[in-house]
Amino acid sequence: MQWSSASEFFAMGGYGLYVWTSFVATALCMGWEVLALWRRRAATRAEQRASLLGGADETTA
Amino acid sequence: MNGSSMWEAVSGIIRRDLLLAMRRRSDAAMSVFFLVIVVSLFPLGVGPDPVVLRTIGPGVLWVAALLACLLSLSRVFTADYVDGALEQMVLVPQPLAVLVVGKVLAHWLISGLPVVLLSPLLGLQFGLSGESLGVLVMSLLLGTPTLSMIGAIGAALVLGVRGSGLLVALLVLPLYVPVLIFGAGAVTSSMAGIGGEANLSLLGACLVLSLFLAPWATAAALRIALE
Amino acid sequence: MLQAVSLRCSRGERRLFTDLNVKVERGSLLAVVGENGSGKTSLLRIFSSLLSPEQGSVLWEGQDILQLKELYAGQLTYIGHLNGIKDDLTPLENLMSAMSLAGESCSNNGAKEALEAIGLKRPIHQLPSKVLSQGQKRRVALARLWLSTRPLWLLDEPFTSLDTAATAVVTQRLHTHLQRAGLAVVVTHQEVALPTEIVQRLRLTG
Amino acid sequence: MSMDINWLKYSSPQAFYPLAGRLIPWFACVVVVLMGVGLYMGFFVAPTDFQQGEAYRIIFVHVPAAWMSMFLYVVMAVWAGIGMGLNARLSFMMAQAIAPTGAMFTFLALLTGAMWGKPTWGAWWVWDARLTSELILLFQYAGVMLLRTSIDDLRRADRASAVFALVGVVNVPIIYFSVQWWNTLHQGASVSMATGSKMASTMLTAMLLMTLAFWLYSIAVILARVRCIMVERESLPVWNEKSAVIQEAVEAR
Repeated sequence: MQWSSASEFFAMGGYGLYVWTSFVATALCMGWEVLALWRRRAATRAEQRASLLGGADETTA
Repeated sequence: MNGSSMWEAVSGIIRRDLLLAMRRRSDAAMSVFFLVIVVSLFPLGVGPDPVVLRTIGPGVLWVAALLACLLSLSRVFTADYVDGALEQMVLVPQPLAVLVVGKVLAHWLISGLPVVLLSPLLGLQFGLSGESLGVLVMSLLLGTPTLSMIGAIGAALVLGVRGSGLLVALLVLPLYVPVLIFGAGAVTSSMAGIGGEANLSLLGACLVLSLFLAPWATAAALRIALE
Repeated sequence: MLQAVSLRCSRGERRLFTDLNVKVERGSLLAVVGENGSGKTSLLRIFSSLLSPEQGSVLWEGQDILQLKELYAGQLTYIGHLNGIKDDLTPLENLMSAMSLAGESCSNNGAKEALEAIGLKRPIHQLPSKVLSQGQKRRVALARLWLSTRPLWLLDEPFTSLDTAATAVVTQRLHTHLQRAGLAVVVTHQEVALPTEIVQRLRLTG
Repeated sequence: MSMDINWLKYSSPQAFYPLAGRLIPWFACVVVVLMGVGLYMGFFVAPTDFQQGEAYRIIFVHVPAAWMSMFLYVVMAVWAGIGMGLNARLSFMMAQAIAPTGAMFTFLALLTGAMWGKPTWGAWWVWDARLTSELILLFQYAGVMLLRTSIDDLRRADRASAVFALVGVVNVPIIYFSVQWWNTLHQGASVSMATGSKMASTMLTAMLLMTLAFWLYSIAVILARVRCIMVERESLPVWNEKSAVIQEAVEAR
């Protein structure tokens, strides 16, 4: 372990801005992508379910 | 399907397109005017310092030539696509890729060759020396057919697509980068006294590569566009 | 012989036809009829190999046309609903360049005779095509039929914007073609005035 | 069990859809573990670089992102090629699903590259062969996606973007070579990305772990996206009677 304190860790030897911008940007991009896909999947499922239930209603009626 | 009938079909296409260009001379003149205007804008923008102009000259001339080529791309296939001549071209008993070469060659003769012929005059505006002017013409002579070949792929891909003018630029410009680098590089290195031969031979390699690959891609794209 | 084997075709979301089987023998004509949007043109484009079917295949003399490629193109004359006419060229130039592109070069006189056969008089031959009427442009496109030596003709609405006289002339030309053991597939919403025994009708319901 | 598994079976969308659905959670779990270990090693085990100080730690995202950006483009082109060759819908859908993730990694590689370049070279951007090729790669991803969205007919969109993806695969190495050539001409700007320093083995391990994590992340995300694309395209609820959707639907009643 080379960090003696949390503030030293966040400072990254003076390069904190560059290092953390890179890591945070990567995390944000990935998180955003996963979230967007999650929503897209929810939308497709809702559509599927709607069409399925619609079909089922017709057969039971 | 022998060589002579293939040649007949290709030369038929070239003759027809040249005849059409003769009937509509303004189209061919447009890319030349565009080139002259763009190139003339640069000294007005960066100032008349001859040293600066000589430094940026090769790049400016090449970028302008590249944009002139890009501007004329929509003319390669669009008219044929709209009036149905393209369907007939696809249904010819010759490989479509071979006909594409004829089509692109005709396009280059109409809008590429004038650019090459005019370039020494424009080079003088930027204070290029005699030898560099020769290299400039040579580089454009090898480079502009490559630009037409590559551009034909993009032109075929966006046929009948909305916003095709901008889209073709986005597709084709990344593919133009190597030609631009070698072309402008040839002139720059001849000005620096290294001689442009190495860059010129690389341009030649690009031309050969594009001659072999681009017609197939263009033919595939045309078939896709017509489905 | 031209044969379609269990063809299926969709455009976008819409299913146009499935399991379509049809056979066209030499000396006979297939008239494809149906409402707008029922897939007539798509079928003709599949026959021409411009469009590849979703399923099934088209056979020419027993061989798949997608395998025959250019060899098949050498067997057919296709006239789509677009004329393929250049506005800046004269009818004569248009006809001659179309023929040389198709690999069936013709003489100046041959082209003039073909244009006359379909009712375009000599003075018209030298005008730019942009001054012609729709019907006249259609005639320029159809004039290729008088020069074509190909056994298979694929015509998309050939009689559109033609007057009765021209329609009769084209029908007569089709008849001659069939009598010489040719084949034709014609998409049309009009009746083709040919003897019923050589005309096969295919109705697409969409 | 013989090795004679019928792989072709999974090439049909109906079989692929549930298979992909089962695989995604596993990939997601492994990604979380690998990233955790990789980040721990990168920040707490790997030593400080004696030349670049702590700034070098950017490579733990930069290099994996750059590798993935190029690798995914090649994979996309391969799927596009298979799609063109075999006329397989699933291949085109895979190519479509790969493009956004590839573009994202390309963007990240450029961004983190700038973040690394500023402290080490003193400039956000240099016209180095790798950076330029990466930039062009981003343009090509954009081209593939824009071409697809501008064409309404799905079949044509698939095939046209496949042709462009394949053309681009030839282009990128040529650009790399040409910029390198160009840089040797302009001696002044010559900058080499190789740090020259020997990499500590812990650094390398951390970087490889992160690369593996990014790779599996890509697979998971792409599989999830291809599933969405399948449903959107086919717009039918008949993938598989066992599919969870139907169970949900039945339960909802």
